[in-house]
Amino acid sequence: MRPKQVAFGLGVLVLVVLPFVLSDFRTVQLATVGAYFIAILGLDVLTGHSGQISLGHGAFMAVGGYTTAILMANHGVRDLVTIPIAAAVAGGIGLVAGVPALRLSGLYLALATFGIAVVLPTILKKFDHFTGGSTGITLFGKPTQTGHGVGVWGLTNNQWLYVLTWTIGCALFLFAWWLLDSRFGRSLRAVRDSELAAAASGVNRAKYKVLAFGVSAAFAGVAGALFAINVAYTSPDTFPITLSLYLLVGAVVGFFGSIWGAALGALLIQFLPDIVGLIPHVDPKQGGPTTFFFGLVLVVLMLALPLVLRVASRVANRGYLGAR
Amino acid sequence: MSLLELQGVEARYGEIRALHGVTLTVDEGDFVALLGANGAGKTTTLRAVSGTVKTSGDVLLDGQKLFRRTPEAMARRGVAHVPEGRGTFSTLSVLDNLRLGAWVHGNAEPRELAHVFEFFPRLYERRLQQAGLLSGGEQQMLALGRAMMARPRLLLLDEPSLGLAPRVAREIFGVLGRKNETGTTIVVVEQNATLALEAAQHAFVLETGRVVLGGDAADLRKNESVRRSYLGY
Amino acid sequence: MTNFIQQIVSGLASGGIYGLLALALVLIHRSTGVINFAQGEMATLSAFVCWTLISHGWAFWPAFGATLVLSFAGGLALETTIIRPIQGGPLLGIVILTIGLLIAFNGLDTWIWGGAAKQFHGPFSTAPIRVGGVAFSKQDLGVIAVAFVVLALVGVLFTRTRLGLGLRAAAVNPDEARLVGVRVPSMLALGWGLAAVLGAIAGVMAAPSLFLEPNMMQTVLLYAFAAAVLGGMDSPLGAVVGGLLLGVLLNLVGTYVHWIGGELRLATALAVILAVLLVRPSGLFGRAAARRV
Amino acid sequence: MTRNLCALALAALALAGIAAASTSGTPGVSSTTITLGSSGPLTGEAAAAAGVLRGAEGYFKYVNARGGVNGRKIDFKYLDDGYDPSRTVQNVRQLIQQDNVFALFSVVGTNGNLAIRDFANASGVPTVFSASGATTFGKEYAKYPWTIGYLPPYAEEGQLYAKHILATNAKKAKIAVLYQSDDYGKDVLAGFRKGLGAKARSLIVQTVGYDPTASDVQSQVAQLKASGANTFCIFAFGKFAIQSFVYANKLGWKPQIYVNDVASASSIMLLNPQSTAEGAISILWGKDPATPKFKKDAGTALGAKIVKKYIPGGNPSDGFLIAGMAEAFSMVDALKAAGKNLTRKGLMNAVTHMNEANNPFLVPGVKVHTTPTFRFPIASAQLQRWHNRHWEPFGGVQSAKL
Repeated sequence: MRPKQVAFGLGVLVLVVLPFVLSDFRTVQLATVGAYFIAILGLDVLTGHSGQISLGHGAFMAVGGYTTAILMANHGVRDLVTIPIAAAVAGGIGLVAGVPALRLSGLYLALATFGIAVVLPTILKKFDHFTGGSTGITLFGKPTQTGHGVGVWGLTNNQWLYVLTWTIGCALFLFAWWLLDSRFGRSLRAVRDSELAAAASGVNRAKYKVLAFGVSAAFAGVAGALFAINVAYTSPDTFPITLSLYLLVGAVVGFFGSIWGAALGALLIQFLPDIVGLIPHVDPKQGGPTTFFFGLVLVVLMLALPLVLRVASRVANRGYLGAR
Repeated sequence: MSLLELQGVEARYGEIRALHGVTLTVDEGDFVALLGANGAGKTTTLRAVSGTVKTSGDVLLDGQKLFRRTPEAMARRGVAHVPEGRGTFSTLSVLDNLRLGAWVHGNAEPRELAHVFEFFPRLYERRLQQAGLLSGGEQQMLALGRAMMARPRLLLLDEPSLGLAPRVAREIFGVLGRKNETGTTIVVVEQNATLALEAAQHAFVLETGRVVLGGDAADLRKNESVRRSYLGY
Repeated sequence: MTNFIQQIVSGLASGGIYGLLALALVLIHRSTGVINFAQGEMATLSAFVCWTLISHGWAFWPAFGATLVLSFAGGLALETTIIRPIQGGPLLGIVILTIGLLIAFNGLDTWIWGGAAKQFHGPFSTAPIRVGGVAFSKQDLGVIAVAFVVLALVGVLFTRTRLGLGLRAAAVNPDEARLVGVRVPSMLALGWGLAAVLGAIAGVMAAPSLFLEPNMMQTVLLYAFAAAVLGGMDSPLGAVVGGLLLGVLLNLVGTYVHWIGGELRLATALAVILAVLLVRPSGLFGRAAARRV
Repeated sequence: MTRNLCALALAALALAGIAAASTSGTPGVSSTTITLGSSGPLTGEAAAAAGVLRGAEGYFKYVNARGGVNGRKIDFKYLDDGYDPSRTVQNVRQLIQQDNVFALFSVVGTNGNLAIRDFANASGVPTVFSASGATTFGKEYAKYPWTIGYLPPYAEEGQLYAKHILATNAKKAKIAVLYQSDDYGKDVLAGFRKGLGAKARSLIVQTVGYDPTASDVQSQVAQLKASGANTFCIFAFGKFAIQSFVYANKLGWKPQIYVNDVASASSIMLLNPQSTAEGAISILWGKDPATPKFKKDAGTALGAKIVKKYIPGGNPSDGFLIAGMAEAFSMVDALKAAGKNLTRKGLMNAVTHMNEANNPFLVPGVKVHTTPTFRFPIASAQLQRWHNRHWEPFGGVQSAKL
């Protein structure tokens, strides 16, 4: 067996063991981590491998989250069924968004996606007959909720959410792994590294860039759906610009472009507030410090990253960004 | 008195060694051509002098050894480097490009500008246009004009005739010759060896990062191997 | 009719602030080639510094002057310590870094000064002046005047001074700029310092009418992006005119298109950004990047 | 491989954070402590409202220093949700499942409370004296028996302003309304319309909403002025309310202004320059420390003492702190009434049988009164008028039909 397969096996083993040793509440926190994990995987595909930046991935999560919430609350669709629909809706929107994105260079794409993430909550609030406005949509106790918020198959509700999220998370991880190792992944990186060279070798750059947008958005859609199911609630403020930015932090923490680091980034998003609380003389209740440290982590990592990547690529003896 | 001296200069790009100990001397007022095949190290030799590549070995200017060469510092010492590909500031106007040439002297002097426009009347006509909109030949003229604005003691040129119509290339070399007559030392890297050897007084031939041959341009023109390899007859 | 004119006048007043921040964005983009997402938060931080000096008994103008000096130093320090190490790497790295600064500065403001809104006494009176049925204040006129004065100064700096020439050269082609003797790292640092100063002016001008709190410039940043893009990302004149146009546009659309109302102002600004980027990326005043291959 | 190990290490770190197991019996109650939990916007645009939590915390500390409640000390744990309801849900999940709180107390915000009530009720955790005045928290007790609000219902607040307009200017009033376009704003506006009754249609000349993420409301105020109104209702939060005063003044518009309770604390009103807010009317139920009438009051003095001793960095004239203390006072009363053998059912029984007339932080005449079928702890309020940079209460304590 190759080291990566061993690592994946170990990872799955840890995931299986965790619920037995963790409290019920930590289990559900890790379920939320799973949702972030999936969103970061998507961001890795898009930004890490096709070189298109998105500062607005929270917006695709919102699309997924609202697809699930509206279907569950208003159309009697079972929560599990809404997940692939959320992926399809978000993925479809991603494909559509990917076309104009082709026309935008890196900086302007960053600007546009940032703008979309800032604006989306106000649009969700405006169309309140559809989205429930700022009140949001409560899913807890809805008949379409698997386990009705109590639990299922002898699992507590939290354990159920954990199993659901991480089963999908592992499946999508394997999918991303396979995808990026396939011809598709190679073509993506070829386009990223040199559009000219890729075009010369017959790769249709537009097709691959748009597809990457679609795949990435579908991942985020699943993440949003799972997030909504996890929290059993969704509202416009669930998907603020800070969520998008934190996802970016998560992707950077996970050594941008490496799906293996996604878990690390996801854990950071969830637990950084707790870690900040451990610093002496810092009152986490003030809120400011946590935000500050999120920014600081990003800044420090961006400064350290070139160094880390150089070392990593020496160790792994691989090319760009050291890993895939 | 030698203006420029390279002693055993080595340079590398990452893992690839481009210069394996280049040694050559350029006298004050000289016009030197560097010849060689692709990848022989001509361009890197120029870059070694202007400090745009990291090197080991010694580079001497006026007999003084130079430590910590940076492009800015070399510009201040009177070395003007016109890299290959007519590097101009594409979104700046022709006039601004020329003004930048005189950066090391503070503000550009009108006299100097007039001088450049005398050499290149086309540039005067197009002085308010964006540099990026000029034709290839005009851009090369601009690059050269900009270098002249620096009133350099040593002018380094990389492939000034590349991609230009023969008539324009000759025009450029004509200007170089006139500049050289007024005392500017010139080192030119040129694919068109015929043209280069006509204009230059001395020449060096580089192969795989070393100087393999050097001497009077006129002598080299008669050299059998040079003729076969670079002059094509 | 009075309301129509009033909305235009108010729009110009808000637009002046958008334009000022847009000017800072344009300056940094022009001199370093980067879009600085932290610009709004840097402006807020400067405004807090100024507020702190004033609340310690300083008069406005000395406090303002000191804030500009501190902001300039801060911008320089930021470039030399944080931006420079990854300068020359991929541009997106620097963009992500500015996002980190955005988050960090916002947290820092909240940490130090708390989240509650603070009153900020500006240099201009907010007492109303009425002409016909239309009202405005010295504050509004002051902001617009400051925007144009700053614009003129930036214009002179860029087109009439040696420093401006160096700044532009360093941005367009850093390698080439070094060859002619321009100290490129110093130019980039100066660019950041100057942008921080412009941001500080925007922040201090905005604070009296928006009320000072850590998120003060967050929405303004998006408006400033829209203004800068509308004017053409590289044109200082475009930034200010774009800001004023946007301010008026948002007010008129918000007032007369009931479907949009006050709730979709941000969305309107985003629509402007997307439309300009996709249809005419050079904006109203920007020159198409000339490039011949 | 190293990276994967890193990930494992971090997971292990997360493991290390497992909290201690809960005590037996009623969750959150031990022989020496009662654990209460809450969530509120400690950061973000609504951060000022978190003063409620800090005020309550201060009062609990004060009570603890005097022996606590029935021999137990109150441990009050509150988390930041940045006014994002889904974070409120996650916080509440943590408080109930991880921190084993006995009850949720004074969760801040209408949307946050709406988001958590299904979960909290399904978990059987009392969610008491929520810092929201949404009418639904008092009305839907059949569906949500474990939930009860505290603040005067927003709909009632709207009605009181309507009543005042009808009483003073029914003939000539032309009303313009600026409201925050969310549940809060719409709730107040609905109450206001209901209070005007049949006259609502003719008296209200224009209503305009704003989004709370906006930077300013200048355009909206100009629009309202253009409607020709002579009465201006501001149903808006903090800085938007102040901006409304400032912009109206700038436009030379001098209507009779009504400003909602959430933005009428003196500490906020004083941000208005000079005379821009002169004559504005609001409601009052807790004692505003800056109001001259209450300056020498015993309750105000107690509040100031608590701020000084237990709330570092707190501003003694911050009305949110006092509101929090008022809630905490009622909570302590309820806990006392629930008895030595504290259960969650017992607490709900106590909070639905409140009859508290001695809350020192409330305006004289405002009582905390509830029954199992009337769950509006504070159902009455007094009007007050801004004059010479302070509030002056006028008229008696009144209430409205809900």
